[in-house]
Amino acid sequence: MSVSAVGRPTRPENEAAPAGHGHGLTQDEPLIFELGGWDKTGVDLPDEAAPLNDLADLTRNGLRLPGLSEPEAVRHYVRLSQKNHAIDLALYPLGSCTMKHNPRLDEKLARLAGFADLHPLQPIATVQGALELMEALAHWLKTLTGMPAVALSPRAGAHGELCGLLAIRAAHEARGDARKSVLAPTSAHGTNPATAALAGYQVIEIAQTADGRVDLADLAAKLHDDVAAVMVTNPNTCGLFEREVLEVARLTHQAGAYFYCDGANFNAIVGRVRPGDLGVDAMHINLHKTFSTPHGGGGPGAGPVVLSEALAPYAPTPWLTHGPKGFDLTEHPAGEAAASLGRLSAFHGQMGMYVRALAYMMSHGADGLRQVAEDAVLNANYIKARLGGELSLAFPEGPCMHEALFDDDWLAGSGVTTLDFAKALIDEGFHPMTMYFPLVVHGAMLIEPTETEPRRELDRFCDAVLELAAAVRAGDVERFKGAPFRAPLRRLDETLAARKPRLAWTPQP
Amino acid sequence: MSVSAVGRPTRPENEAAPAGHGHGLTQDEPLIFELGGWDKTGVDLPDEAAPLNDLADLTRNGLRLPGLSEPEAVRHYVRLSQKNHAIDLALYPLGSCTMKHNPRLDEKLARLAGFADLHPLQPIATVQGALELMEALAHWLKTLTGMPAVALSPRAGAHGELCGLLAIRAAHEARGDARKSVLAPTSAHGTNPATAALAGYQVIEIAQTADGRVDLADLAAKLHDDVAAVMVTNPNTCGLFEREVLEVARLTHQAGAYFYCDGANFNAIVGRVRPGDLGVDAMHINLHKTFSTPHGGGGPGAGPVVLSEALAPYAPTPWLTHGPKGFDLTEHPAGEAAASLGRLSAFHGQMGMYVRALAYMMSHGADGLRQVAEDAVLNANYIKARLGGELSLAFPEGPCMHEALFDDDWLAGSGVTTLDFAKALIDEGFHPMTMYFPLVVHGAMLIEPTETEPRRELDRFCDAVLELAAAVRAGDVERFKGAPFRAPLRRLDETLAARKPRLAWTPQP
Amino acid sequence: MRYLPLTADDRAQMLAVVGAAKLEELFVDVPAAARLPGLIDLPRHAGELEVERALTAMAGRNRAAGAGPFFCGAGAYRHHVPASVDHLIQRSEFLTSYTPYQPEIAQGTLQALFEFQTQVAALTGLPAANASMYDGSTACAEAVMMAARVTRKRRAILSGGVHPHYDEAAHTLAHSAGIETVRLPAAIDGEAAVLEAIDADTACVVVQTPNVFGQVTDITAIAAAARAAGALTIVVTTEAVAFGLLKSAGEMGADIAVAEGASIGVGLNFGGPYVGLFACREALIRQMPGRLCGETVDAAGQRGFVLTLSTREQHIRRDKATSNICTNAGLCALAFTIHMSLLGGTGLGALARINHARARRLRDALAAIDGVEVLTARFFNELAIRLPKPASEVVGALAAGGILAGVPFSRLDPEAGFDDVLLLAATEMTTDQDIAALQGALEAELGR
Amino acid sequence: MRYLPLTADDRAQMLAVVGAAKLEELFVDVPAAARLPGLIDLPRHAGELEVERALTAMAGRNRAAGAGPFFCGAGAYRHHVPASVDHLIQRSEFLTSYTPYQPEIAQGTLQALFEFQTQVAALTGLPAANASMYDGSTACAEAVMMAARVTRKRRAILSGGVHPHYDEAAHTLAHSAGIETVRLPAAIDGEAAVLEAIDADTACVVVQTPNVFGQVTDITAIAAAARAAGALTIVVTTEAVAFGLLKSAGEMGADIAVAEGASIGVGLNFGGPYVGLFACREALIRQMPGRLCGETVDAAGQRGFVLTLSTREQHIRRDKATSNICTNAGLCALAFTIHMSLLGGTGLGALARINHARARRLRDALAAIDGVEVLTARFFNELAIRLPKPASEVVGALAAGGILAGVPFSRLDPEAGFDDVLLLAATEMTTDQDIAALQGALEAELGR
Ligand SMILES: Cc1ncc(COP(=O)(O)O)c(C=O)c1O
Ligand SMILES: Cc1ncc(COP(=O)(O)O)c(C=O)c1O
Repeated sequence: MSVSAVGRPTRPENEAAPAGHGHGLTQDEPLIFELGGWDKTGVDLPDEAAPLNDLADLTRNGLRLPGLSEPEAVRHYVRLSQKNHAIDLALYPLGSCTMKHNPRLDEKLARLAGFADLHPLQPIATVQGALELMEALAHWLKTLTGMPAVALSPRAGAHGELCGLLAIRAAHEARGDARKSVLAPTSAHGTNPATAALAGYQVIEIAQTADGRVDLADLAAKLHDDVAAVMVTNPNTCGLFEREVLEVARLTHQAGAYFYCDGANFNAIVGRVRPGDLGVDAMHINLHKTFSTPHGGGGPGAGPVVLSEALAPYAPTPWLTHGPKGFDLTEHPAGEAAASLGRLSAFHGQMGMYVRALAYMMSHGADGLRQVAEDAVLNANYIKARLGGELSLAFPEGPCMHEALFDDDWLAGSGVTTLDFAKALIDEGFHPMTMYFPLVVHGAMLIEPTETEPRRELDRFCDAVLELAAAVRAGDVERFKGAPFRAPLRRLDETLAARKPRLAWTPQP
Repeated sequence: MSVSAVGRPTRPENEAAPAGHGHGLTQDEPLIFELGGWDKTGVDLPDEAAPLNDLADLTRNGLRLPGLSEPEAVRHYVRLSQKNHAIDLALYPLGSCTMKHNPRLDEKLARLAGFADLHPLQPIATVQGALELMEALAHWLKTLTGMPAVALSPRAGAHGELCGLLAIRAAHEARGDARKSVLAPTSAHGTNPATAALAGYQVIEIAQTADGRVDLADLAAKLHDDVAAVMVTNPNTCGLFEREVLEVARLTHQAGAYFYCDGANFNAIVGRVRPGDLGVDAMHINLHKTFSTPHGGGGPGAGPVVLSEALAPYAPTPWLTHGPKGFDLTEHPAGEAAASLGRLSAFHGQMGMYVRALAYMMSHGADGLRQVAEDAVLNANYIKARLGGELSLAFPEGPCMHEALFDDDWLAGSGVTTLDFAKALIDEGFHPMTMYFPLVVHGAMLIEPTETEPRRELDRFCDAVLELAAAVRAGDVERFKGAPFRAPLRRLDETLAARKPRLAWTPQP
Repeated sequence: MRYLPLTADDRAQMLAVVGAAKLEELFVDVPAAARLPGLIDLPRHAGELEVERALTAMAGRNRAAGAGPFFCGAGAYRHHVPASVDHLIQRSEFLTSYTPYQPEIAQGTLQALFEFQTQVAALTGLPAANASMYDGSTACAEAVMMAARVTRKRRAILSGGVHPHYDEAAHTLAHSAGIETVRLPAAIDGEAAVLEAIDADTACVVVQTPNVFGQVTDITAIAAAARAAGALTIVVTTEAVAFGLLKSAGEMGADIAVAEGASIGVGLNFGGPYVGLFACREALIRQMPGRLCGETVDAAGQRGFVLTLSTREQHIRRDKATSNICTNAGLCALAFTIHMSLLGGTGLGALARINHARARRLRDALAAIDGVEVLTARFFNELAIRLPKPASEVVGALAAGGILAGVPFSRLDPEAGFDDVLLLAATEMTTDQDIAALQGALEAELGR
Repeated sequence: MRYLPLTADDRAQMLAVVGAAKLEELFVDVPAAARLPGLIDLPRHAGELEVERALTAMAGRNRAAGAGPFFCGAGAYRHHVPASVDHLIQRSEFLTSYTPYQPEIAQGTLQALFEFQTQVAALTGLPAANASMYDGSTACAEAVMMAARVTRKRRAILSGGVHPHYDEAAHTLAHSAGIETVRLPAAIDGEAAVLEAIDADTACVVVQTPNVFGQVTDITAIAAAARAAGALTIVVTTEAVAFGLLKSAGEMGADIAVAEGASIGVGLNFGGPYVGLFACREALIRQMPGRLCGETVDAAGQRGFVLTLSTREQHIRRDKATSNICTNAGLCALAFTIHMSLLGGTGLGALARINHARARRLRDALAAIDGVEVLTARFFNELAIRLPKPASEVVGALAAGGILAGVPFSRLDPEAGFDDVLLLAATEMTTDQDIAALQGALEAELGR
């Protein structure tokens, strides 16, 4: 037996396990298509062979998909789950993503039959509680943002951006003012330009100052009467508050444009600052960020958009109203809603997310939400302070908001890239930070801890980063180039995946 | 970088992670007492400072226990959970434990407010559905076992044994026949002798035949008029059906004793054989084995006891009855229940387990349960067949029932013990089999796959065992002596734990 | 505050590390005028018990679909979801993870997505599926945009059988991009009219089967005609259970299939979250919207999965992206995949037949009512009927009696002149008693 | 059959490997007469939907405690359990694992048990706690048996304040082992009488605080007297929330504390599963029943936890074991521990004060009713009252009106002559409206 320096036998740990076995508590797991079960099903159904005469030539020619018994299915997906990192496992410092704790109360309430087992087109009289909940959510969102109106239906942040820009387009069009472009800083999240383009606008980039804010001179220079909107994220994607936001709004309005605020980072200021006080005309709120509906490995989320008086008439249908007979929905652009930009998607939005977000807001209350912002900002500044000495801060001056941004200056010449460094963090038990975003910062590392991290976890994380930083300085390049070593898989070949896309399993020939 | 034969870099994987870090997806986690939080709480309560004047000198002197915020608590217990093996992760071949799949439907139904949010002493008129469910469960159990009565209240198998023996004691006492001993085979589960002793009986062991069954001659020799009961497990703990069970019953009854059957292994015969047809007077059923209520890391379970006509009058209170006003409970020994052995514990038993077990039974139905037994037995025989050539079978002749029993003959001289072999299995991703039980077989390895294992998993398991067996033969002793290598911890020092028991955390001095 | 781990002590010590005298200093960049001095006018924090009470009370002011006979469909269908599905999607590792940007520690999500894509491909009969869209209607709208990109034409024809909400959502999105959407008049047999509407300017035809009236159509001829005219064919399905029985979009020659997947694994949820399915022909992959999960290998040669072809996406391609979608319907896709893995092809087929059988019983019961005309000849599990009075009145009256009798078509499209048309669906949840109760109530309401 | 993975093909192939021509051959050892040829007379298998419908209907035939004002206690108390508790205990790794026999792959369960034991020790003020018993009543019965083993005496004295079910369970167990249990007459201040009853033959005294009438007693003097007589003192608590406020058994000099832990983390469950807490003085450890989790190190020197002192247990010691318990209340203990980890000492203290405050409001409301006499002077969250008519009648009448007014003492002990005594508890779940509703209904029922 060969024993390594720290007394751990090195075998058989560093031998690959025989194919198809587990290792300790981690199980290998093939695809469902490799588990057999082509002719079986894990759902017991009554025997009911209906005659198909009405559908004679309309029926399909078989459907080859495997069915698993419940024990197999449960095991399969539990094993897969073992291969994921999650906020419930450790700090998840993905900047711009606000990976905060997801309360289990919210999950429970969203599953109440009175919410989950409601059809979207039941008679209005039978869904008064659901509309009441939407109304309550709207009230909280409007009050927290200081804005007069809100469109709940957008299904995620990007959908909210679209909603906002389409409202802006409708407002311009209503005045017969067909503007063609949207201004947005280079640091903007990819959805901003993508949405603007989708909404039929040309995207013009605004420069950024050396201290990471919108360059007012450049903005003023580019603002003209063809500009429909200025899109600014605030706090911005560098984790900084746009100090001159009032001026941005003033210039924008002066040019006859609308001020769209990307509210993805609202978590940093909730309860302390109201976007309505900053001259904002439209702002989406990612309920799955600030209001903690779970990210779910990619979604679903919800992206309600608060709107100024000027834009409110153009809000998408359905409109939620309150009359003598209780709550009601105006589902088509007509009457009061005649100017509406129309429908963004079927039905009335992400009810399941509304329940969770409202439960979250009520739990925190006005006092708790203010504390959320304070703790989120404090945690980020703590990380900034603890790491700032070793890593290079993109904007060292002044405090950051909810996230701390580093560049790769400090890695220069080390042979270690931002990507390598991030992957090495996996070996220490943490999810990497957001990398290479925002684009304005070279080799960016954007760290957002959120307010739900205890100090102990922040320290654990900072210790790990500092220890890795020391390894970089010590020239231990292999620790980074080969990383991760301790994850379920080693580094994946993304180029191969893109070169020969295999998007579905196919039987081995 | 040193690279091992199979191309996996050996560092930093085989260096211990810096203290307090995770490794890939596995997180180190201290005790809650080491996480701080001595003055905080993770539960928000209204401010309600009641005057304590009524309790003046009765209040305690502080209570030092840490409170965690919800994010911390969730993460703490999720991290702990990562360190467990579970049936949902892989085959869990603990013989005698019937580690089968636990349907999630059962969990859901047990949580219906109409069951979970019921107080045991609500007026009977308000719990008719609960009593109906108990009645339905009783009906299934009686019908499946072919027995006329059942006592639902025992809280686990051992409690059921106690119930059965106390009923037997009551029956003897009612006749003024104060018998003093109970016969049980050496292969019996520890709870059998422990229960008999608890019930005030002397335990006398019955010998076993070379083919793993009760030695009828020895039984006959030891049966006399001081024997209150004969306790036999059937299928027995060697995984074999007691071929001569009818003769055991006859001899027992002839001696004026009662035949107690340990029904822990009922899974092997459910739907195919009724213990009532075998002369049994009392048998407990572990709902947490045969009827799949989850083991929960040690409990809770439920151990209803079916009773013959002779023992039924002595069943413990409460008695469930059905009258003109619906279902009722007789809670005290009086009237009809005057002969009852009395109460075994507060209230009416493990309602939460009853719901799960009934849901499970109804799901399977008479046909499914029969199939359960068949598949459980088939799976065990398959393992027996696949491993029998390499490992030494304790009882090679004839089929086994739901579990396959091996001894350590085949390990003789290898330097590897049953324990070592079992621990090495951990490294291959499986939970070890039951070891050193039953006591009648040297270095026993008792493997019970259950019917919920797919063939693929059985093969994975057999392949792993065979591969390890080959390693034994190849003399690779270190692989076993040091095992496990890939578990969250290496082999634990149980002797140290027992020598200086530390049963609670105490602050470091 | 139970979700906030920091104590007052922690905060003080951390501020010291940060080098700030007080917390306010961290907010210096906010214009002084915009810094709220005190609390916003909203209730203060509340315990779990209080929040649970308040929301449970609101939930109680709704009539849950399961509370009585229920026949609503029109794009959202009530099906049974196995308990294990909801259990599994609540595992921390699935529920509380982000989009799988770091594949080494996201193989759980990624492998499930690969399984999802494979299942969607099999169901739709088209080889390339993405990792989900928000819902069926936005998937449809994105398909129209994609067709315009692929064909470089700017006119989409939507059949009169397409769900009006889908039409509206497509119109909203297409409009600002200068793409015209032409909706043919609402008609039970709405797909038929598409054939004549195709011309050289057509970017795509959008047809639905079963359509919003429940009518099932073989669109093979339409797809052929569209192809001949250089247009793409987009097939919409709002009831995913129909995949178990009906010809797939691929079999019929479609280019793109979009569907609402909520019937499998997800549930009603008052309309969301749902899960949009999106699949297309191999050749169109690089024009697809949304995330794609692809197979690859790791540095040690082991199979693994990654998000791929992201040069189509907003975070790389920005204003040139094929879509702006970022957050999608990940967890609903997982629920779909788990449910589908339990069902398998066999189970989905059986489920579809049961749905059809129940709908036939519903049809028979309705057809027996004097004054009711069944309009849908070839249906899967939903059908339209004509009533002798406005459908919304009838539905309102029956709802007061505890029966949710379906969706008046006028609720979806008040302008169509179909005020007397009612859409009713039956699924495996619909019992014979439900149908009998409906029949009785309808007869009473119609005075027969 | 959804829980059975084997297909007909699998079975055939596996039989071939086994070398059996047909399945029946594997059952050859069963006497032919006992081999059932066909199906047992029970319903055939049923789908999830059908089972869910049937059991939901049964659940609907109960009145859930949360459906209206609720005052039942008497050994089971309704408290709020945070949603995260139930979520966490349902994690596969906790829910579907066995007793932690293999510590290397059971550290999750073991560490949680170690935390549980530490919490129970702190709550009871006694240093050594085990890893749970079935419930409070069986813990109490086992404590009596243990006291007899320790003292080698055969007489246990139970106060008149001990919950009658606990007394009966102890009697049942002790009886057959030849240990006599003497229950003093039921009395509100039942603990007081114990002092005189202690003699040289006493193995133990069993006292309860708060007792079944809600009365809180300082048992310091009793414990001292018992010790002087060579007897052990066992303190029973059925309402674990009281630990947040009241003097602990350890502080009062008890030898063994047993309690029902269901108030924390577990819930009502119609009486089970619950979780028995058991703690004692250090010197008595080796006589304890049940599993014990202890700290140790692994081969690499890392801290870990194992089940320990198992030479006390049935699987090692067999007929010499300290108890026959095997399966215990593991998952309920985990729920207890998680809830307790959220509460902390601070939270449990606050919760206990709220409970007391609500009980005071309940007392005041009851005391104001003409004809009602409040019997319990020093209560925590439960009290006994005397009514001018049989309590069971009053409870029945109020239940018909949707109020669950408490537990008539006669339900627990019909022989005590306390037919007019009603036990009522208030917890953090009890609102002022609940109390007002009860007061109104009681006044009406008593005709005042
Ligand atoms: C700054 C910013 N804007 C917009 C978005 C898009 O939001 P969603 O993913 O909800 O569509 C994100 C999401 O990461 C973001 O970080
Ligand atoms: C054969 C046998 N008898 C009795 C028991 C005891 O049952 P329980 O653990 O439910 O008390 C067991 C449990 O392992 C067993 O295997």
